[in-house]
Amino acid sequence: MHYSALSVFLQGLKGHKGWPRMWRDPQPKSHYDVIIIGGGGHGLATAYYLAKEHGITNVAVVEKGWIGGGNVGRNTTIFRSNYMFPANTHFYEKGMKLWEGLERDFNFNAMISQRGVINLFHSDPQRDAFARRGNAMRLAGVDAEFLSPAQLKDMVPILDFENARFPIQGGLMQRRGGTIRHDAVAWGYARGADSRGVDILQNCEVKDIIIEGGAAVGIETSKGTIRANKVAMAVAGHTTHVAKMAGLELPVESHVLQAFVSEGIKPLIDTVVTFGAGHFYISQSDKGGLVFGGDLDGYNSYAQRGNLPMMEHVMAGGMAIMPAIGRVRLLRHWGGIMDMSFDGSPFICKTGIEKLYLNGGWCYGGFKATPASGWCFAHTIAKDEPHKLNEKFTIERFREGRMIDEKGVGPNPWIQ
Amino acid sequence: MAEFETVHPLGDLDQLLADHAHHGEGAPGVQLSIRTQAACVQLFSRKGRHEDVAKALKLNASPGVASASKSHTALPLSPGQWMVTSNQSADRLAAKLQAKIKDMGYVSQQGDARVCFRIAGPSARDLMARGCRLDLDESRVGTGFCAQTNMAQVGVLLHQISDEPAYDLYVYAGFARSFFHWLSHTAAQFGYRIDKL
Amino acid sequence: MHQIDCPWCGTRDEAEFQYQGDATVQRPKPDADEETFFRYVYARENPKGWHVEWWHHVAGCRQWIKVVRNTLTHEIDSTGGPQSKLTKPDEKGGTKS
Amino acid sequence: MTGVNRVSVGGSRIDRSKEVRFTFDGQSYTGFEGDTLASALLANGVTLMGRSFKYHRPRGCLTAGSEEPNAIVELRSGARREPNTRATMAELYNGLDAQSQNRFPSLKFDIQAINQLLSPFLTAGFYYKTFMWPSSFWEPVYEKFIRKSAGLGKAATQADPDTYEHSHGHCDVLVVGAGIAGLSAALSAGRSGARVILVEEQVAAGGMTSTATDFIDGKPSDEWVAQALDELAGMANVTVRTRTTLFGYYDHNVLAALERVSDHLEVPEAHQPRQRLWTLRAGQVVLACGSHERAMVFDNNDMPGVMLSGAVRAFVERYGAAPGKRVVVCTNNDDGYKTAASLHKAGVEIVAITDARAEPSPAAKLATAAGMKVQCGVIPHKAKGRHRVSAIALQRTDGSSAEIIECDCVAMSNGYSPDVHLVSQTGVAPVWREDILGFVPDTPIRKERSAGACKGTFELNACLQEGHQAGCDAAEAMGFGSGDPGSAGTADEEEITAPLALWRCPGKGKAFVDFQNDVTAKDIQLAHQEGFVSVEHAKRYTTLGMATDQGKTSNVNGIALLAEARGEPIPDVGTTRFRPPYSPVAIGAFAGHERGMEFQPVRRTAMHACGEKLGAVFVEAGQWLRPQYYPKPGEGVMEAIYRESEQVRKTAGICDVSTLGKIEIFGEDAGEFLNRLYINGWKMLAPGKARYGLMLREDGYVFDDGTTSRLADDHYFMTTTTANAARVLAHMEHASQVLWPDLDVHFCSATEQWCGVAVAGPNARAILAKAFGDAIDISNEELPFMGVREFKWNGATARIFRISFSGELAFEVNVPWSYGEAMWDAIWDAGQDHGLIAYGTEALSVLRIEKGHVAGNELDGRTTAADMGLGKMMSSKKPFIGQKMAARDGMIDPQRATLVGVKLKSGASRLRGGAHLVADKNIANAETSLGWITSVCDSPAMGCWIGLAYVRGGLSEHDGKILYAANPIYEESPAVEICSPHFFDPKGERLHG
Repeated sequence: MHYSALSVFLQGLKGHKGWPRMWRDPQPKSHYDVIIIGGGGHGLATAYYLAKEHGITNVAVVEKGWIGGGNVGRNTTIFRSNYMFPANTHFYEKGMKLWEGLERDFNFNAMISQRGVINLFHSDPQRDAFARRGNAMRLAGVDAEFLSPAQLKDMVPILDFENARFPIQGGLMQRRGGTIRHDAVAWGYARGADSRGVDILQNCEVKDIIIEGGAAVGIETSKGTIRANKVAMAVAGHTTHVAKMAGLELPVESHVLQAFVSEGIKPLIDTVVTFGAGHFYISQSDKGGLVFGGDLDGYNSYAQRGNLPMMEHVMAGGMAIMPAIGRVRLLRHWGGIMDMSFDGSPFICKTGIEKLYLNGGWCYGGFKATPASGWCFAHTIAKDEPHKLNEKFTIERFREGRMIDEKGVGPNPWIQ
Repeated sequence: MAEFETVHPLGDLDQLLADHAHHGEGAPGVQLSIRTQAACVQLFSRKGRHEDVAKALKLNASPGVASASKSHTALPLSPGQWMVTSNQSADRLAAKLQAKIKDMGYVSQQGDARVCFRIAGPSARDLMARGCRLDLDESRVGTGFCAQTNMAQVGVLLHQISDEPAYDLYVYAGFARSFFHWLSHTAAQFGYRIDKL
Repeated sequence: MHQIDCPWCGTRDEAEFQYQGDATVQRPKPDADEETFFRYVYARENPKGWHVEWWHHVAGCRQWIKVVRNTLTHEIDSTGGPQSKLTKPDEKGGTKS
Repeated sequence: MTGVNRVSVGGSRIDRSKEVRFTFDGQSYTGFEGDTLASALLANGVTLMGRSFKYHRPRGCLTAGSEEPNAIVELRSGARREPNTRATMAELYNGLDAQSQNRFPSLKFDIQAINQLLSPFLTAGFYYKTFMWPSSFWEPVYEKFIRKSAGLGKAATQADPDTYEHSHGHCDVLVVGAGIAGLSAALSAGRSGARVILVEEQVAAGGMTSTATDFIDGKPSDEWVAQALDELAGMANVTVRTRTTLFGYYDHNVLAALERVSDHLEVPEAHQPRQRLWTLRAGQVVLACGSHERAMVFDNNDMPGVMLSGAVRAFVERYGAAPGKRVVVCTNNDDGYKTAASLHKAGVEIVAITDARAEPSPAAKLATAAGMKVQCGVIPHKAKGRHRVSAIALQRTDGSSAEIIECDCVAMSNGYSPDVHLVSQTGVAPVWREDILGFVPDTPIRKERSAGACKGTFELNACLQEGHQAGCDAAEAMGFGSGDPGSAGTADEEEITAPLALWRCPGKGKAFVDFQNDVTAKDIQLAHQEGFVSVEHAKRYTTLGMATDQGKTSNVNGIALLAEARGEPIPDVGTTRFRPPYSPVAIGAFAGHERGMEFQPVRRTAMHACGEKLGAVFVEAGQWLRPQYYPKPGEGVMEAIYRESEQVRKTAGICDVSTLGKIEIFGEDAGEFLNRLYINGWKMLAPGKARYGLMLREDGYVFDDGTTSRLADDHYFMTTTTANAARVLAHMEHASQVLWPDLDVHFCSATEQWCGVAVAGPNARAILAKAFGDAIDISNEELPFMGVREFKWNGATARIFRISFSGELAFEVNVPWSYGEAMWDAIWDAGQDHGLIAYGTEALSVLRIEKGHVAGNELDGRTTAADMGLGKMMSSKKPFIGQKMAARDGMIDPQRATLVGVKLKSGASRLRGGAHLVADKNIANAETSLGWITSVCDSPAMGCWIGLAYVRGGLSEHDGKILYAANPIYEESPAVEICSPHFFDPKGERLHG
């Protein structure tokens, strides 16, 4: 059934009895062309693009819990492509282009809102570093501009320019960046893939990856054995845990990143704002809640919950740039499991084991990369060759010394 | 050329005392004091010589408890390391210590690096609770307790000097003014007086 | 908030420490080859469960202490000094209750 | 009596002698001290307090506590405006002013109530299926409208004037909740001598007990409560803190609580914070948080005047405010009868009591005996009325309709859900108990136990015993088993019969499950129909339990309805995950003292005052403040910097360099230790000599640089960059403690033991010679380039280093911190007739760029020693940290970008850091970018703008050639000439003079 204002109106008259299931709940078949481990944003997007772009529909997405329950359901919903290294800039810009057409493409309103992402800077060296990144974006055809304090005052009136320990000197803005209703991305891709014949297998945990003759041929799950011509991993947060099932060792560690939401209030902040001298970034959801976050808690964790010290740092950062939010109340905070690769850039590649493909290492950038990751991974699986956009996101780059290190802290993901 | 005049990291102390003289009538919950002259010497003992150095200077080798003698007090920092403080001159203290331990360890002057604040009085423990993470309850610790921790985002070497209670807080010089701002701002709710030691 | 029992300072808040990663990796001898050094710098077990790791007591005694901590439940089984030999509960035979 | 609905009986919390004036939506009323805004409004006959989020239906308060979903108001105004404050928790003070929320123009006449007409189309998740065409309409039209109508209250737009404070607490036993079970636990634990902290969210203890019907040791429960509080107050080892919500149960029994210090006052008293955030470390925890009464789900159950029966009772007993004059009690369990008895005693007419259960329970018989009409097997069908309930239509459980009863208040009780929020934060999964129709805690994982209603125990006597035992167990677990815990006291026996499950009273209309987010029973069915069968999916699709009350009164009803839709028992559906905070906490409270200028401490150098005297403009350098430049009156920034950097090379300049990291290093193996840290060799450095060193990270990239001097055989003195000082110290501690514990090396930070100045320029030696007098001979023979001496100077121990960052004849002088001002003044006075000026960080940068020295901008964590042209420093004779990884192909690839100098030729008035270098101005894209400019300055020595840059191909490919500094951000692309980065005095003749 096609979603539109008309269909909502007609169904409204008939008490909404006619809405079908958005995705089936099938039992696993014994064999598929492709198995995708992980029913998060990237796994579902990969299945969607395999079916839509490559006509491969005999696909199973195998999820140990409920789809969209991992990081895609826990992030701070921001999308942007303001990266510095060409490999990242082009890749995330492909994501931007896909986001911009996605709602029409999979006929689902994910409330993709291009309201602008502003990175504040507070010193000359930081201004120059942001200029280098902004220019890299412009040279790659991506929108980026500097905002003066006067422009910032106009766009974000509650920023504090008078009493700041680290005065705001300006901001690097990407106007096309913004926020998205994260759950809707998983549901939209699930519905799109399911409608094209992809089997979404929930509550089906992968226990092992079956390797025969040097090639991946299937998986053992809580619902029995499932074989396939190709097996793809997209389980960010548990990447090393699953990769180990195939004997793969990866320079990745799992860290907890907290996210916070306030009680719903009338519009107060219209753009996404990040603080350059502390751990804090914020936007306001369409339901009125201030959605904000900061940085990793700084230790390996799969606990999906955060801790007091980083909470206090994050909200001190918030009060440092917008002390007007002091009386708004925190409603809820939780944590995701971040796949921290040792240079801050992802893996979308073959693995040295035939027919086994890897998508992971997403650090902070997983949610915003969802469409581009799904699109490139589908190409890599379908063609058994990476696309030009993801050819640099290999496992070997570390051994070769060709890291793509956006933050410049090397193999220490916990350093803030 | 006459001797150089030293300047306290908090600047003109008399002016400071004047500015902060008027806090609350009644008996102050807290007496804040700023120790002007605190010689501090950091003492390192070489591998395997911790006990010998401790014996040579009659120091307490176990953690968390200061050992005091007539002329100086030693605060254990980590295995084989102490911060030795006294009111005599820093050079004389360093020389005396080095002479006693000979080649068993090293000394390094830290007197200028640290400012010492003293907090005393009935509300001292409540004031400390506003910034110190440690359990300072009388059932847990008493006079002689010493520890390194952080308070108000600043590293602190803490030493309980009496069961009144009274605490000496050694703070790095660069942070002295920031720490004092937090201390005086937070002490205001208990009522405080300030003096110079 | 983790409460970490520093061998010297006693139990302290996590906020006094700086996490410093996997403590099971041994730095190879200087003459080891590039591949061995590569694994020392980049290969990590990243377990979902018991993990022997470094916590540097920056606000306390400045020691690098080893902590056996569970990355799923955040329980801490044991701590020790920089040269201590700690093992995970699931390797001591019989899991902790 | 103020207020039409005030009753003379009850009102344990109000002081009827103290009237308080307040305003709501501009209308003024009077209440008593101790009233909440909600109780005072009810006492004044006001029941309409808000509008619901989506349909804008009129709403009154449903509860009497922090779980209130409907009566959400804007309290105070201006900078102190608090959106979404629960009227049931806002304690009255004189002049309190509150506004209703989410309505236009007024509460009574809300235009957006039109949504009720559109409600057939506004079901759960409708917005996912529409607003997609035309796509250009989304931001400017659809989203603008949605955002305007979303959200409840308006936040303040100026800085929060109040302060917040953190505090730390420690105890053996922490008791959460001062109801009967909590008080009982605190008493037994306190008597054992353990250190006990009891926290209670409300302003008073006692929890949900009813003064009308509950007796302990023969006395009304409130007398027992008062006695308990007295005994606790007398124990030095017990601390009782009311108005304090325990909101977070974190790892290792660390819990967080928010104390509302001044919210009951108009403004905080002098030196008092608005709120205080407690971090509590507890040996053992006793959770006694009570339970939440559930609403009945029937058509129009959201009508103002329809409230939870416990709340109706609480308003009468606590505040003497009767929510209505003609009350119908609808219940499925015995607690409803307590409300009936309490209201009856207060003289409020109980028009009828309906009990879903067919057989009259003992409590029903008591009510009948007291003259109240009890109808068994009867449940509500539909509430009638507009802005207030006027009648309730009933129905028999067999479906046939019963009578319609006129009333102005319905007290409904659909059973109690134990409050398992805090225990599930510890990872304990709530377990369903069919007998009490509630989720209770499973076996504890942490050092905690639950007691009373939060464990599913509702009988008063059982609460007393359970609390008492929990207190004893907790104290014993902490080694306080020997004390005498005294007796728990006994309450009258109550015969309680099981509640009857009643998840949906049959009806066709709108029956609300989540009141604030307008989630109806039909929405849950639609979610199931569309495939959102997991409880987490159903929650996200319908937004059930995502409002400010986080589903406290609605989650279990929602789960039960989902179970019915799935045709499975409730345990198979399970609960969604509980997350801190228990109830919403102000963001300011988490920040505490760390805001404004105190966001981070300010670190000042010893000569800060000297800089201020000379009119220095300061700049942040990490946590330090450093003089950036010293403008003369009327001098602009660029002129001042130009003058300073020019003057240093002409006469001499003095610069405060105290912020450099300084580390004293001792030990026989100190030289070997440095060998393993730095890429260059140190063993052969003689005492009295200094050397520049570069450190790598283990992955081969440059970590930090600085000069290290040898003062004696076993004593070195290292300097690091300001930014990396702490990280270098930690790096060294790792190396000495973990990697090479056998080396005899000891070190400590001396950053604030020594302050320092650099004195540079042709007249530097003359100036210092005059300042030092005969304290030391600084002739070139006695103190050659890279020489070091220690000496006594006017009573201070001083050190002088022939080190030059500026490329001039230069000295760095260190003295102990407290001698800083005296040293600065001595050198400043000596320099006045030698043209000495003060220069700041900007001029320092000009000078080092002119020399081609790398600094922070060049050490960005992604560059190798070879990239900076320092590859030859890497010793091949000894191993060092990072050596092996620096040899990887990608790290030594000739195509890497290497350090070059750039000179501005044409096309712009200045150079800018962050510009990309391209060969052809018209083909500037990511692939043709050869590198980027790191640092720039207007160079007096070169007479033009110069800079340092990293370029692929480096000097070998581009020396003398023209490239373009593509800078789309500034819309300019000036031509630059590539040259050696060592612009000025490349051979360094001036250094050796």
